[in-house]
Amino acid sequence: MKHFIFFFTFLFVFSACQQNDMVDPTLEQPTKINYSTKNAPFNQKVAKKAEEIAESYDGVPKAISVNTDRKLLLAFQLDHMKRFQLKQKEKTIEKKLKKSFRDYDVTVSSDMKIYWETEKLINKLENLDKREMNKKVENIIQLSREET
Amino acid sequence: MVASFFWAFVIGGLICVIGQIMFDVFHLTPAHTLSTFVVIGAILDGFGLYEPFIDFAGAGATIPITSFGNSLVHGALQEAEKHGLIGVLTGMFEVTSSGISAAIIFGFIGALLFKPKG
Amino acid sequence: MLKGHRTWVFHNQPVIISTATVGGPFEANGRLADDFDLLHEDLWLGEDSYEKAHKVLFEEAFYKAIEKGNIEKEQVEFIISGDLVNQITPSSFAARTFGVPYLGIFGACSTSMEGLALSAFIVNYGGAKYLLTGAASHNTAIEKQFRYPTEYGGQKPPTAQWTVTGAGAALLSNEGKGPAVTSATIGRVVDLGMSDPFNMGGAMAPAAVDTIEAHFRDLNIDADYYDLIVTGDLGKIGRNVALELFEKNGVQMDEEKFQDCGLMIYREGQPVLSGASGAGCSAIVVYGHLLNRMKKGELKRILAVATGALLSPLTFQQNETIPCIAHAVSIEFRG
Amino acid sequence: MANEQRKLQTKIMQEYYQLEKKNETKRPVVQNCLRAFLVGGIICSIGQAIQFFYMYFFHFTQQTAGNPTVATMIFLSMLLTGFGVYDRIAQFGGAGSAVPVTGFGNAVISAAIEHRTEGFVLGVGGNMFKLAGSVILFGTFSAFVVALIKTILIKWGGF
Repeated sequence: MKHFIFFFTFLFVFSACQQNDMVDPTLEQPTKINYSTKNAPFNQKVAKKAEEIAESYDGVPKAISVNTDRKLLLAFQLDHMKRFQLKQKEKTIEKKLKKSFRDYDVTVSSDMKIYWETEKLINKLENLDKREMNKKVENIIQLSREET
Repeated sequence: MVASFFWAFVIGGLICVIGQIMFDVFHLTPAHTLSTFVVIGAILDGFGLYEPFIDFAGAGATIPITSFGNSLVHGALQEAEKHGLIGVLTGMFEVTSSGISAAIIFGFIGALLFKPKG
Repeated sequence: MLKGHRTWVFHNQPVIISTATVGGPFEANGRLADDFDLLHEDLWLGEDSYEKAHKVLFEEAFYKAIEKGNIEKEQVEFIISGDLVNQITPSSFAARTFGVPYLGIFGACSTSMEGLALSAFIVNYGGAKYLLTGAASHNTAIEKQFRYPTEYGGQKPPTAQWTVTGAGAALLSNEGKGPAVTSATIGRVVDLGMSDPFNMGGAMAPAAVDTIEAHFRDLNIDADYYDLIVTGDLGKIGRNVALELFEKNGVQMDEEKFQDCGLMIYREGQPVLSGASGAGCSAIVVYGHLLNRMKKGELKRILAVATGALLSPLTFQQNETIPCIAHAVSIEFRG
Repeated sequence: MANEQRKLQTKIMQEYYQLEKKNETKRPVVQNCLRAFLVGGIICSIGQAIQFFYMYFFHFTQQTAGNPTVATMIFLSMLLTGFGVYDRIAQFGGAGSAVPVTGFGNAVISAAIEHRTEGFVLGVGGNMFKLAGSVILFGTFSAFVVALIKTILIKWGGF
């Protein structure tokens, strides 16, 4: 019995610390925030439009997006119960966006990490110049392409 | 995030319940049970069913041993796409290697550090 | 002298002049802790492998028995012993330490009484003056041998039994004082098709019943003759099955009188599931606890029936059933 | 394996089988399943936590975090096995601790620890995959067959 108590305390403490360590960005900002992207190095109109398109899909509560002059990156979240169709959803949205923005190289991801990174990037858009931003977006796109 | 933990717990738990039923009702040894699970994982991935399952359950689907079969097939198929049939052979351990190498390495370190406690 | 089919009656009354028991840490927490001559805190016994620890159990039991018998090592003429490890190496290695003529025997968990029966026979017919017999088992060495690595997380079903860590040795002589071995019934191999290695008790029960019935038949006695009939390691399940078999076969058997060594060693609450098992189990209980009780006068006549499951991991993996055996030895104390 | 499937040759054997079954302590299946669910669920949740940890603090995506997560779980499994805790968890949790990858790690590590007395080459090296080997064998072989069939179907079957 002693061992079980030890074990469960261990598990509890362990999982508890892990959870506390991670500040959930999506929980902190539950509603849409108007990022001030006016001073962004690239005009974010396309990204805003893409967000709207993605969010018009059923089961997509939230999408965020950035664009450079050539690239468009969109990350979205999906209702948990719809996650079985995650890959299809990703494909449909990507197709739609590619159609809507033919001039852009479109990347769509549903990966949580990509979402977090994109969000971080959007929060500091104002302080970046064009070269830096190109690099950052490129990095995220590379990350999303990584396999295994 | 909360939903991820919830579903990881539930799905992971349910897979283990299936294992327990194989232990207790069908009287299979752990080795038989785990081998069966790995084969099931491989077959499910063959039908393309395991990926959506992982999307949904997260660690609830990647931590049980079934994911081992899934990732073996996955590695093989990835390589096969690039190099044809021979890729089936060469790509097999591409994705799974971390599990096996971790087991080998930590197994050896464990043997260096520990004695069986009984 | 052979009586009936397979029972030896010893008219010259070989006497158990001394016994010794050694136990491990788990046994020290058990119910019979006071009956041990030596208890170990450490499962390793200060050795660097469990097999060596197993050998040490033997050596200590032998030394202690010689010491308590008040004789010199050189006076011991034969050692008859065995255990469960492959090729009974712990037993043979212990015999190497002593340099005494040695007969290694294997009867799985029935080794203890097989040894006692043979020893009594030899002593009875003047084959030896002082003879040592013993059996031992070491929990982790046996687990490693028969089941999984000890740290492996395999859930044991409630039918499983806990292998005893311990050794019991008895020194026999044709003269002296002490409990006498009066008769022994050699068992035959019984296999009723059980194949679950995690349910030894259920497999061994018919062998025990067969031997006990043969003993009664050969000597033309019944259960009333004995104060206690004790089986080796049938465990909870095996004991119940055996009782039911007696009833079915029309053999009268008092439930109080029919006990099991595997159920005596440990306390309630120790995680032993269905009971204890192992070659050391019956050796420890009979040579320690029960002979002590006889010396105190609580018991006059007992019948010790050690049961053994003659399987190996190999035969189990080849889907063989479990052949079982039981040997009965009658010990009487006449003050 | 299973007693039920084996043909019992004689009538005595069949009779005894019935008698023995009646006396046998039943495995507490429901209780075991609940425990397996609990322990398995907790282990998977820890896995999820580690996965988020790798995603949040390192450059891993949800997909790529799987590998370090598995490695970490096996590392934890080594500690628990080495300190003699894992077999106790397993007696409680049954399949709950055997089915997750930690159980695979435990099978490898426990065999390695157990056989170190036979030396590192013949003991540890030779016995490490004593239990887990079958998982690797059947995983690899079934994956080979599945991948082969699928590749052939895609390449020549036009699916």
